[in-house]
Amino acid sequence: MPTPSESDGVVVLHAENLTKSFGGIRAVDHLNLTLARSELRCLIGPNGAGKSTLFGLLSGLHRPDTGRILFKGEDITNLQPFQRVRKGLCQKFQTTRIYRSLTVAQNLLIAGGTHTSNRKKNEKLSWALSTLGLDSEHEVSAGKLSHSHQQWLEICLALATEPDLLLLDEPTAGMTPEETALTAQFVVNLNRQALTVLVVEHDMAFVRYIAQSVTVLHYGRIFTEGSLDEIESNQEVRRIYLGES
Amino acid sequence: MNAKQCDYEAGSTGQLNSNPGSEVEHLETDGESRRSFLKKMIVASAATAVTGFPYTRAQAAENPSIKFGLLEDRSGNFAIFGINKWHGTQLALKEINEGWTLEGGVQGPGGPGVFAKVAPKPPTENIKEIVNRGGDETKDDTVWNEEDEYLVKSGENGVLGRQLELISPDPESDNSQFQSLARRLILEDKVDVIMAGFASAEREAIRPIMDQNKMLYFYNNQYEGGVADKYTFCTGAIPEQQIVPVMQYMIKNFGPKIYTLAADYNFGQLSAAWTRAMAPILSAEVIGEEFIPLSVSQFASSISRIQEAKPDWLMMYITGQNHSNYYPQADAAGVKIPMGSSINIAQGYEHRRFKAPALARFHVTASYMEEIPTPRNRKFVERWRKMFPDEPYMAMEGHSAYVATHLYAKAVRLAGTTDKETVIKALESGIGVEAPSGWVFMDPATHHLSQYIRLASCNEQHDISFVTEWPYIEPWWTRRLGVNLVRHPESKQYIPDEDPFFKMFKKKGKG
Amino acid sequence: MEREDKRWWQVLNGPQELGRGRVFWCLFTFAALGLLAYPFVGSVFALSNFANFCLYVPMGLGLALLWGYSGVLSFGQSAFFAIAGYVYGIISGNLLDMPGGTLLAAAGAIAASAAIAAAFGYFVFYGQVSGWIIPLLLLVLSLILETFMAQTAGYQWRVGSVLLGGYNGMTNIPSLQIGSSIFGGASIGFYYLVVSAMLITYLGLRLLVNSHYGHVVTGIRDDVERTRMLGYNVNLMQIQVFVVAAALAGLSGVLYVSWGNYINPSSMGLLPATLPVIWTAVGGRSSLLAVLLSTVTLRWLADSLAVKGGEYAFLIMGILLLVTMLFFPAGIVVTLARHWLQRKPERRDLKKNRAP
Amino acid sequence: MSLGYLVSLLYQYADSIAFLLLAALGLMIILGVVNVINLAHGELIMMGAYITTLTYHRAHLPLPLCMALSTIGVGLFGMLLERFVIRRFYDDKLGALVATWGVSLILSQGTLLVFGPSLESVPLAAWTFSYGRYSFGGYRLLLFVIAIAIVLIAWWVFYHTRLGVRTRATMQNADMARALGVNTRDIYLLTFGVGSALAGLTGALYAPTTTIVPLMGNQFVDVAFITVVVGGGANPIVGALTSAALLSLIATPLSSTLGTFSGRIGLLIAALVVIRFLPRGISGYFQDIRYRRMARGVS
Repeated sequence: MPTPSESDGVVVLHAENLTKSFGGIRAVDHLNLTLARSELRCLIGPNGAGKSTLFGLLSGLHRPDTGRILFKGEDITNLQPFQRVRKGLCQKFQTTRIYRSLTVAQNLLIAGGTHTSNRKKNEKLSWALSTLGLDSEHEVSAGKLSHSHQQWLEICLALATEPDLLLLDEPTAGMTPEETALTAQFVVNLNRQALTVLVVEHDMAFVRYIAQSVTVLHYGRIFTEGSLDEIESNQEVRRIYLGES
Repeated sequence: MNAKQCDYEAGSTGQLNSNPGSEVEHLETDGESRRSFLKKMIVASAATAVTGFPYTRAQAAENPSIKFGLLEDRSGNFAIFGINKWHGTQLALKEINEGWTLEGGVQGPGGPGVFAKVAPKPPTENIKEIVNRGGDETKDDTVWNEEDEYLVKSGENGVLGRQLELISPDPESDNSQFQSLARRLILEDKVDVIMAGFASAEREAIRPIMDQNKMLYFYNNQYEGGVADKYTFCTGAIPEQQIVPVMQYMIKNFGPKIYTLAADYNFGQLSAAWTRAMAPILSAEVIGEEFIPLSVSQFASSISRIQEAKPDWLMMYITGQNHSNYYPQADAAGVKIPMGSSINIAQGYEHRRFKAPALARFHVTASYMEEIPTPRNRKFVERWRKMFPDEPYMAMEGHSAYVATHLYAKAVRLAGTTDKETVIKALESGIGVEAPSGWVFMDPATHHLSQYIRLASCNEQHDISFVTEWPYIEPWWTRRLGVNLVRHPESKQYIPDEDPFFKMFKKKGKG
Repeated sequence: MEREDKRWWQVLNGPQELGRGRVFWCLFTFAALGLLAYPFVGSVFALSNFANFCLYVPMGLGLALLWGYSGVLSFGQSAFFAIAGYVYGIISGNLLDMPGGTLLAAAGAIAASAAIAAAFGYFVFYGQVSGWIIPLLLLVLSLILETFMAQTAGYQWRVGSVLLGGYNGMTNIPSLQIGSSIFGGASIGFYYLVVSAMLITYLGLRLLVNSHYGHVVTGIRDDVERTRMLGYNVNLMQIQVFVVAAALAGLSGVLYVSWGNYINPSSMGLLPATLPVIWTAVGGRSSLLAVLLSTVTLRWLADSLAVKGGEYAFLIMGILLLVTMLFFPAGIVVTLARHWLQRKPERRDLKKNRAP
Repeated sequence: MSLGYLVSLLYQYADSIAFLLLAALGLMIILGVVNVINLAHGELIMMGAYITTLTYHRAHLPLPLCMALSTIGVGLFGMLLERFVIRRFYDDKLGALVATWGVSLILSQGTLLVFGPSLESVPLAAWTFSYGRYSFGGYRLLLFVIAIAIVLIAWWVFYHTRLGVRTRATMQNADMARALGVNTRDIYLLTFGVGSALAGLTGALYAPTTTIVPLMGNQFVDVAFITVVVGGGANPIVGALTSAALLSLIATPLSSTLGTFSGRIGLLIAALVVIRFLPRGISGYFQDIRYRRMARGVS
């Protein structure tokens, strides 16, 4: 069991009073969220709790109806998604989004954008590629990779943008237990390299493996926050999330 | 064009204009060459009389054919007109190759008519005088004593013992296709003459290429007039032959208040300018005019504007398949105003395509229509239908193409060669033929035909009757501007804005 | 320095285009030399005609970049082609006596096409309209321009000393002139001009699509959101690509008026608007080389059909287009090339040149 | 401005709405449901006019029957087109655009080769009535009535039949509809058939008022495209009606006072302006408003 890395208490992300409605349904409802540097946070909640919408708001795919988002102390509420990425906030989508018709190398070439202008080596990325075994698949068309490798490739694409905060939306969906474990280990190790990570995940095994702190979302609001043990022992959470009465 | 390019282009031997500095010498050369044409013609006919057909036929087998380039649209927007013209040329070529020709020939300096002298001085008289002189209508058949037989034996199969070979790619109503095919005909097929184009845009696209390559070019189409080009001969009717006569008739019979409905492009705008300028001379007034973009096909608002203006008659310069929808729509809306025009019906046979009475009360001045009731035209129609039984209608432009082809053959026979400069001289020698429509004469100064014009009127049953006719209207307008291609070769298209008289009647604005 | 050269070569030989490796470049050089040597054997007409086919290649390649690589279909390339033709005619007609006037006119014409594309692109790409609207809107825009230009007959429509000419078109446009040599439609100089424009455009675009920028453009085609979420200003890049494609169409327009000395509004009509799309689709929009080949071949085919088949030309073009879209959705040249490459084992030198 | 002028303006307005509606409705329904732009739409209209004209002249059937035959014939042709061409392009919209362009070239040029450059048109009973100095065509008003009736029928089918519910479900989310047991393939096939049948009907209705030539479809498609772009595909029926009404409102006074050219340009500029501010067209804008109102209802 890895020990949680120390967060130094500096706030990386601070969202306050976020609200977003779609077609009459309030997906995110006056939500407040704060992430400290080097924190590894898990976001859980039943279907429709607003997890993906929250991610969309943070990455800039959606504009909030109310509220604001501060990233590294800067108000990014009105920034375009690409501007947020350049500031160091990158997302892996829920459904795998990679360039299927291009090779792995081309995928990485695109991701290693010009905005990360310093020519020095992206050590996190090369570490990630070798850890995940993608470096031997450079010339393979991304669409032909196995499912787990596609998921990993997308994480690597995000890493190629040299983020300070990584948003992972269900990184282990559809993986075998072995692959899930490998992914979990990878995420934890990534976090140890001083990268703030926010994960949405259903797989409780995965959550149990990595989580330092867990936030439970319900009907677009934060239901409760705490360590995994606290959450798991919380009867209310069991009721709404695990369906136990 | 650059000198380098000229090296590739078909050179010419008839350098008659090698010394443009001296006018006198120039004229002498002119006269000399014309005399030699006449002589050649006499010699040629004598030879035919003596030796008869076997000789020429044997010669035809050895001699290379005369290459006849034709670019008419057989697909695309203008196919409906182009196919008709294509057929007209084919018919004429078949006749020429089988030993027939249209009666006629050089009429001596001047030919019939007041201005039809070779190299005349441009008239400087008052335009009203010319208008009056240009358009004396007549129904007296005795003035022009027409023979029934106008297609006569030429004495040889083909021309100069050579068959005419048709080379006719399809330019598909596409201007750039016209350009590349024109170059192909000139540079690759090395044709001796090119006849090409329906729309004025098509003509303007290839005319510079014809000039660069000194290629003899026939444009066989009714159009807005004004082309003055040494290498171009126009055999279609032009505004002075159509607009002025139809206006005279309409004003006399229906009244002086005119409303013009014109297509919003060169032909429509220039024709409308003619109407505006001629109206005061003919004591009439244009009380409204509207220009319709070519893509418009719905006319509810135009119809209401016309009804509001209450004109005595309508001057129609609308063209193309979209615009012809006006007629059924106006008819359905109960518009019963008489109409005059220079193109509709004669060109696009709307009276056959639309059910009666959409085109009732329509009047058009035409150089030809299938319905012309003369015996000679019936024979022409018979020959055409025999060759092309499915032809929906024999329109004005098909006839122009037919006449132009015969005219060219006649000029080549006269010149004794297919050399372009010499054939141009022959065409400028005052040459005329008995066309199915009547006598036509190539005006040397302007390279346009003096035409036999009839005014066709369409009744409730869409039957055509010819209410009046002008047996000989000359192309006087560009001559009025000083155009004389025999003396001053040039290459441009004049527009009415360049005539000080027309400038007085400029369009005030749109709408 | 040597290292730089090698990388430049690597980019040119990159994976974003058919035809890589030593054999391909040998063939390519051979073909290019053949084109350069053609004037020594071809007739004047053959040269002029071939130049006429090739002058459309930049427009076709521009559309390949726009549609095949960045995923934006355009029915408006012919409008940019015609705009450049008109602007060239206006400027060169007014600068007849100025040395280098035609070059200035060419630059102005291409700039005008690019500027109009930039303005249009700003509206469309920042408005984030759906994909199918852009081609329709461009078609509508072409038709506006055609309607407008068709009614500009007469003296009141004139820029400086040049008449716009209405539906009959603008006539007597001077050919391009550099120093004392004039690049008229039937000259060897024009042939070389067109062939070099074609080859330079091809190689330039090949460099572009294999560069990092080109990869990102392809990324936009495959997944707009993903690319945006990798930190790229997708809208701006789409505009840039759109402008490049318009400028290339403009280049073709300038070459066209230099060849024919004439332009008229029907160049912006419905049919010319779709021709570049046909060339691009039939060859294979995902490969520049395929589009280059299909543009020249289809121009040649259209010409031969006009000469021989007459009225069947459009029918055959339509059938060709439909069959291609049904059975070779990636394009005929691309499908055949892939088929051929798959059967062949991958070459060693290809592996050496893979992207970093 | 007299009362007669106003009546005339109203008549022109109705006439223009009818033209835009009939030209665009089929195209728009196909766009809304099948999500494909059919560039051969104009040729389908041409086909309708040809079938009407040919059956009228060669089979000597009464005109309304000829028109019904065109509607059915073109509808069936549309279904064949869907089955053998369009179906392959459901995941490649731009491909469908290009493929249907090929179809349109084949249809128009094939017609030219088979039937020649033009056909004699169908006669039209001249019902006219007049008001003041103006006289009007009754057939044009009939066209307006038919256009509105078609919209009403389409609306009823869309909102009050099982088929309509399934179609709407397919429009909203095809995967979900499939999961709920809707045969979306059949829905697409049927929709394409209906859209084509409407094109055929348009051709049949306008056959007595236009020239019967192979390229006659072009006069319909450019205005149809504008109407579709302005209307948007979110709700084809609302989109077509509002778009036709709006565009006619702009074009009619312009052509009536300043001339047809201004009306034309006005139409085109209106399309550009609408697309800038309502990228999903009028119906897309309405959809957004409705969602927003629903959102307010929840809170």
